[in-house]
Amino acid sequence: MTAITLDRLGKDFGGSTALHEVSLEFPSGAFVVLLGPSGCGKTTTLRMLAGLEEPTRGRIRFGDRVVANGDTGESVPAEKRGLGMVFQSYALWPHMSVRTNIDWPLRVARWSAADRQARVTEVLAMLGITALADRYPAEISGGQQQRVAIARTIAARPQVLLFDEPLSNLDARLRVDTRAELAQVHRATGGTSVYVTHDQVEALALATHIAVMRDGRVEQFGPPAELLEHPATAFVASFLGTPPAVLLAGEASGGWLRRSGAELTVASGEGRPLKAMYRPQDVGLGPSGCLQFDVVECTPLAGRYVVSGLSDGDRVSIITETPVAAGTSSRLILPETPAALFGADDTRVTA
Amino acid sequence: MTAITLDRLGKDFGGSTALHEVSLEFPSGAFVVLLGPSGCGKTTTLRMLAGLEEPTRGRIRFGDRVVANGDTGESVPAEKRGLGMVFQSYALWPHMSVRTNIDWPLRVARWSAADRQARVTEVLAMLGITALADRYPAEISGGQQQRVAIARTIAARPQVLLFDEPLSNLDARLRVDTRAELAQVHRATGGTSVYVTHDQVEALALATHIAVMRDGRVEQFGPPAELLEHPATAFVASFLGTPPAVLLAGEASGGWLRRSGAELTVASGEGRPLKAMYRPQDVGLGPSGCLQFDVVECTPLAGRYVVSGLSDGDRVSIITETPVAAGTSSRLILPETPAALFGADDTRVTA
Amino acid sequence: AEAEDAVDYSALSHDELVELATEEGEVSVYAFTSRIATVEEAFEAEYPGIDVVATDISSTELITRLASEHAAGSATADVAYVSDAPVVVTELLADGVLEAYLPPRMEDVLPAEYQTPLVANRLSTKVLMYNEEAYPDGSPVSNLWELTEAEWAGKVVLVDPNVRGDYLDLVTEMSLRADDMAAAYEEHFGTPIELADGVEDAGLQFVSDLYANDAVLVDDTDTVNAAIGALGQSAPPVGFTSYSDRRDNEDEGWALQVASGVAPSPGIVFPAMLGLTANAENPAAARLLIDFMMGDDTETGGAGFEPFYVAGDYPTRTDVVAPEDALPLEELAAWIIDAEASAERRDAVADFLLTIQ
Amino acid sequence: MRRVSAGIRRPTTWLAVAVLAVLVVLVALPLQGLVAATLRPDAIGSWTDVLASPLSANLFWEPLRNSLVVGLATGLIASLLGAFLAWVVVMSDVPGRRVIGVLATIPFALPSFAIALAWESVFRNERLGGNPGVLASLGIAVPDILSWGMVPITLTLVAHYYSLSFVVVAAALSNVGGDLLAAAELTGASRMRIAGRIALPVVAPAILSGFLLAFAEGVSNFAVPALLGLPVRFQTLSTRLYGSISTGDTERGYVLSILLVVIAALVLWVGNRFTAGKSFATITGKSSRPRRANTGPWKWVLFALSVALVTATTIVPGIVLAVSTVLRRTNSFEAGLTLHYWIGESDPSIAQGMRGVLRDPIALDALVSTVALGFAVALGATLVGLVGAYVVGRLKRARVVGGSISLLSYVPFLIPGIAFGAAFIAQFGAPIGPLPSLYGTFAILVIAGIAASLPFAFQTSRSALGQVSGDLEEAAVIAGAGTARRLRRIVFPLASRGIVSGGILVFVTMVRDLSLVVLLVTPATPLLSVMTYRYASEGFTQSANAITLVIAIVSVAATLLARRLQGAGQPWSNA
Ligand SMILES: Nc1ncnc2c1ncn2[C@@H]1O[C@H](COP(=O)(O)OP(=O)(O)OP(=O)(O)O)[C@@H](O)[C@H]1O
Ligand SMILES: Nc1ncnc2c1ncn2[C@@H]1O[C@H](COP(=O)(O)OP(=O)(O)OP(=O)(O)O)[C@@H](O)[C@H]1O
Ligand SMILES: [Fe+3]
Ligand SMILES: [Mg+2]
Ligand SMILES: [Mg+2]
Repeated sequence: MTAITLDRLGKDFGGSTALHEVSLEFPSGAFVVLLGPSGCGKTTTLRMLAGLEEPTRGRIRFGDRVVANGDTGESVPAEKRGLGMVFQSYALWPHMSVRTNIDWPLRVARWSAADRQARVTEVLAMLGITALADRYPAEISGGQQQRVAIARTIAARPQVLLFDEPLSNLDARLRVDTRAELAQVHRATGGTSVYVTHDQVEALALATHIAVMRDGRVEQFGPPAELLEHPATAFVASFLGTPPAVLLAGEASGGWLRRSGAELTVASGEGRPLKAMYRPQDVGLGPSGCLQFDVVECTPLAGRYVVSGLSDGDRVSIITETPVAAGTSSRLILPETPAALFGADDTRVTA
Repeated sequence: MTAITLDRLGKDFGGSTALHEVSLEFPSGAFVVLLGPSGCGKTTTLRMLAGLEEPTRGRIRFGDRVVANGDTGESVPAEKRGLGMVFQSYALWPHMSVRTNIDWPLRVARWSAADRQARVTEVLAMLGITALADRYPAEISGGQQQRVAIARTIAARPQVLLFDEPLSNLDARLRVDTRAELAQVHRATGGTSVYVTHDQVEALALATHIAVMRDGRVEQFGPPAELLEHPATAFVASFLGTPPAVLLAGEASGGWLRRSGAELTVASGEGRPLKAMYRPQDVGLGPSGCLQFDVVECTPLAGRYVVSGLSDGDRVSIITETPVAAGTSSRLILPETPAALFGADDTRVTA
Repeated sequence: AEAEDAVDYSALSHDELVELATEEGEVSVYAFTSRIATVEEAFEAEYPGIDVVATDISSTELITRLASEHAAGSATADVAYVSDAPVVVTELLADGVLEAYLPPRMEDVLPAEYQTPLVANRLSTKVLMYNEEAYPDGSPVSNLWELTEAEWAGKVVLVDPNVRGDYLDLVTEMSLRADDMAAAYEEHFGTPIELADGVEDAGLQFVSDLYANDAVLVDDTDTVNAAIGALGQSAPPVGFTSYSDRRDNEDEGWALQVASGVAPSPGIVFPAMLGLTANAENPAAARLLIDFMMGDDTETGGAGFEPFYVAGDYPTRTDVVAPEDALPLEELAAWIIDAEASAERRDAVADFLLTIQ
Repeated sequence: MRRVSAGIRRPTTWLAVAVLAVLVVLVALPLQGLVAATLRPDAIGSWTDVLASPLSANLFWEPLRNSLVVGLATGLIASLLGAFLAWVVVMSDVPGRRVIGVLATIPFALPSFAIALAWESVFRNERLGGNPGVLASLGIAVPDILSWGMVPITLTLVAHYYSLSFVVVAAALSNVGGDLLAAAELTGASRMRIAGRIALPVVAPAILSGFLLAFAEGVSNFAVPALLGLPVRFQTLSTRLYGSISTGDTERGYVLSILLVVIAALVLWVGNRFTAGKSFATITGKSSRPRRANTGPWKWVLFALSVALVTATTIVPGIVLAVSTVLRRTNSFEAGLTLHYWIGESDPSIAQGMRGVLRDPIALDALVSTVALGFAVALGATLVGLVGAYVVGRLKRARVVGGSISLLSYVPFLIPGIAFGAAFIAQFGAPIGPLPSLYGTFAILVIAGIAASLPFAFQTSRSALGQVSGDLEEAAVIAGAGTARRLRRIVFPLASRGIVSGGILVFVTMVRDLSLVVLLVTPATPLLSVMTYRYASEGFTQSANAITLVIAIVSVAATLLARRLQGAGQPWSNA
């Protein structure tokens, strides 16, 4: 049982700061997904959890034990932390066959030959790479390599599992199957997992908790539903969801949000810039709409269509029941009141 | 203007065959997306197009010019084909800074210093990596590395662009922006692009043509809508779409598809195994359904919910308006007649 | 060029030779000793217009180099100063790489055996030596055959004759002097020698017995010198080395002394020879240099011979007085090798040595 | 293992032809000349003499066995120590590892006899008479087995050649991406285990290269077995070979040398089979940073071991060498110390009036031309070796071509310098067509030097190039860069640590070694190595050793300089 605590954790690389003061608590048994734009510090966080990178500030605790202390420089070495990690770069050992890549960590963990054999066979099958067992990493495709990296990590059933975009090179079908396996492994070990992904469906399917990161800071941390329903910041709102929420910026005054030629009802509002959030499925298209909308692309999703386009400089994606041709123009029909409002500092304005 | 023709193209690696006889025609200006499960031969195909791998059989033509002939062994060297490629492994030059990585190919192509400078600045900005220009690849994050790889490739505006999962490590937002840029680049050069991805939304957003591959063969090639509407094989049906079509297998006889305890109406049918295809949005859930369904996961998508589960061994994903708890059981309500039927050989059975 | 071809250099007077040589202005010499540098200085002082280009390399390499250059027809040295007489005979003279030149003034002062096959300007030695500090009463050995007895087991040091040509010459000479060796055997043991199976003569029998008596082989004469000569030893070994190395006694802290009077002979003396290369580019200067290196008419041979005027080496000229501090050649009683006879016997001896390791 | 792309393969064919042509001229023809010499009617008997005659047991089979044992033991132990030290220096956090790293390159710059002398000065027993070693003079009886023969020869050669392995493996290790090791750390494996199972195997090709170099050097070294083996009649092929040639039985020597080449070819083949032609790309298109192992309390144990090793092999021989130059009397303190051999004016009472080496008017000349030669050869050999290794790496399927290049680049060690020299005289001694004869010029020294030192350049480049993942070069192909440009701008910089290491090895052998150039030098290009030879052959040991020390210092300085320049040119790898 390993709860993980990040306590004002920070990391600098030379001059630049990759992680500011991040404080989080991952309860034991949690499946935490880190979401955030490229370069926001996800890998850095994982690597510090693993003990591969020393924090510059703050502490990491596994249960009660401080495993890294950036202020004193003390830290428990990676090999003593008893965790497994799937590297973003796979980091397969090029001189070992697929089988040996998976087997060796078990050998290190002093598994018996019979147990090892059984377990390797099992994870090979689980990830559909049995036929590749005797090839070397350089002889298999990208997605196959990624699966080997996963197999290698989960084989020993470590208590803490760290995944850095483990499914990014897999096809949709395999991704669904594999994430089910990962969820299964997570449940079976009863340990704590931290998972980085850019695939929101994956995040929502797996996570007990999601941390949305941005520029080395955590914007919001909580259960998926909470983040989806009550995004704490405009950034979270604009980042989460497939497609994410529609955000429209303007200046508020007297209950109206003024925006190039249109006025939207908003409950609160002094004379300051605001962003109004609407759910994509609540926004309609039609000549009666109040805002101009130029369609850029239209893709089918879940039996409907996601229509992306530009409305006065804001990139907006909405959902329609019928396809709309790219390149055409239309107008956005907004609901009476926005689902949420965000202030100039990006945080939520309570109505 | 470069139309690309693959003429019975094949590739063996030692004993195993990565690509069987593939024949395809990519019209000039096409944006072809290769879709298919991990290890099906997508990268191999791209590499042969690029001239990095010699075909074992068959020919590749760019326009009228045969650029590779696996039967005679003749081929036009890669550096003479005038194309650009984003590698699945990025293939960034670790000893060059981000800027130099992008600049060097232009220098090779004998661009003037001023043009190079302007173009590098432009693509850096286009991909949002201007701030990283002086770092080395080992000093930037995975997604940032991937963007450098893209920037490097598109900078010289090659006539033929090959992309191997170029956006796999980018977040959803960046992915949408970047694919718009790529589409833009493709249109601006007027050239032909071949693009490998596992992201169906990406595929549908970008593709003028999609080739669905499986085990080194092309299952179907055509415009996206055609593949979605009229999948030629059960595999294509089960692979395309988010979520993909529901496929139920059973034995047909006398207009019925028999399947563990249920009988489904099918138009055609002798006493042979068939697969019936239904669109996920057409399948309902409820006690009145004819087939058992155990819910495995439920994720929000496009304002609805994708519910995945098992129905008698078949993995099935359907769409519901309200969330369904994972772990519960229910029954599938199927439409009267399936949207399509596939025979034992996986190909479509015309009713 | 034709006019030059016509020149009969052997007939030229010294002055004419100098004149032609000065015209040539240069002479190149390959020598097996670095003392050639001193010769160079002296020669250039004597004949200011002629530049000596001296290259010193080992005899083996010198021979290979001359032969290769000759075969390739490339520019080569004009003069070779070389030891390893038997090899010179087989590898260079037989193939016409080197030619003899006997300065006319040497005809009378040089014994016939040193006029052919090439002129020799001095003799070096490989003789039995001992440590005179440890054995102040003179040589502890009076007959070579004593070295095959238990008393000297593991205490005879020599360079492996299979590694170095001059030591092979020493053993070859013992074989050629088998009768002397046999006589010495009988003198020492009182019975006639009986040859073991496969041993052809008494000389080889001696070496065979010496090896069997755990003779210590090394790779270099300096190792021999240090082993037998180093001061402060109580029971140092004896060994075969160069008599002239005794001159380093003080420098190196040795007490080397030659085991003179050893029966039948303490070892060999062998010539250092001067030859002219075929088609030498500077025929006159080449001859002049050889002439110079044969020494002048003073008692010590003058500047041209000075570097070689060393106790333990012997001038070949009858009119040059051997340096003091060394036994006269006659008293040393070492065998003077016969290059041709040696050349003929040498390979068989080398093979024999290989079988008795 | 890595896929080699078609795009790279094609232009490579041309390079292959070019490299083969160079190798044919530099190596194959001399080798062929060697063979031809033994096949002449009057020489053909040498074959039976060596292989099947009453002599063969002592002439060939016994020395062969000794050579193989010494060579293999040298190769194996040297690889082990070299790899260990490389790991300590590159991958561990052992204190002082930089200094250890510098010291570990020195043994190779010292002449092997200096190390043998160091051994003797400790372990020499009474067998030879003369001055006993330290142990014997303390009254400790040293058995022959420690003083002479197999054991001291092997250990001395190891002490000399482990630095080959060190240099090659260290270069390779510094290119191993950190994630590979990080992934191993997370399994909970100990540092040693990671070193043994991940770090070193990933650089197996480099270890093999180091082994091959140490093996070839071990079997071809003459000085050490002659010094330490002969007193107990321990003969190796190299002593037999040298002996045959120097006693005038040249053809027999050539036969031995050809057999040595054959044996080396077998070892090369087996070695390559062992790693099955594998190379493991550790420099990949997805960058990760290098990683250092935290060795905790083991740090001091490793420190002690490493320091002991470099002390025994560098500092002790270095001191022995340095002290030997200031001893008034060779190898003896009794007559006191003097700087005469360095700076003394001519004094007839010392060393026959020899001046100190620093007053030798040609010393400075020799220094300059030695450095120039070393530099030119290092450059040339590196180029040929690099291109050869590149071609072999990219032409995996052209086994015959690749095999020929590998073999021809490997055997020059085993061709006796004298035979090499003779062959070069034969080839370049006369004008070739309109070209003037190169003979007697600086150029022929350079060419010969290149030929002789190819093994270093080739083996080091081969292992370094294997680490560069193919896609990096492919990306350059796609960018339209031609072969030369790719080599210059992508492949070379990425493999530069290994390549530069090879260049340093070449430089060091070139300034130190004599055997090849001695047949080709002219007084116009005096060389330090020729000077040592001259002094040594006249018995001026101190002066010879003084020059040797100068050579060692030049070598070390060159090593340090190269490292520094390289470090400055590689901002991307300064972790
Ligand atoms: N060097 C090789 N030796 C043997 N088989 C290979 C080699 N390279 C690739 N293959 C095999 O060829 C097949 C096709 O590989 P390819 O890289 O084209 O797959 P892909 O479609 O790009 O897959 P992914 O989506 O996982 O990247 C795979 O099954 C792979 O294992
Ligand atoms: N060695 C380094 N030196 C300087 N900056 C670095 C270094 N390594 C990482 N960074 C920076 O730190 C930030 C965080 O990097 P990190 O790898 O954690 O990002 P990430 O969230 O994993 O991104 P991605 O989704 O692209 O993988 C990035 O902006 C990156 O450029
Ligand atoms: Fe001497
Ligand atoms: Mg990352
Ligand atoms: Mg691929």
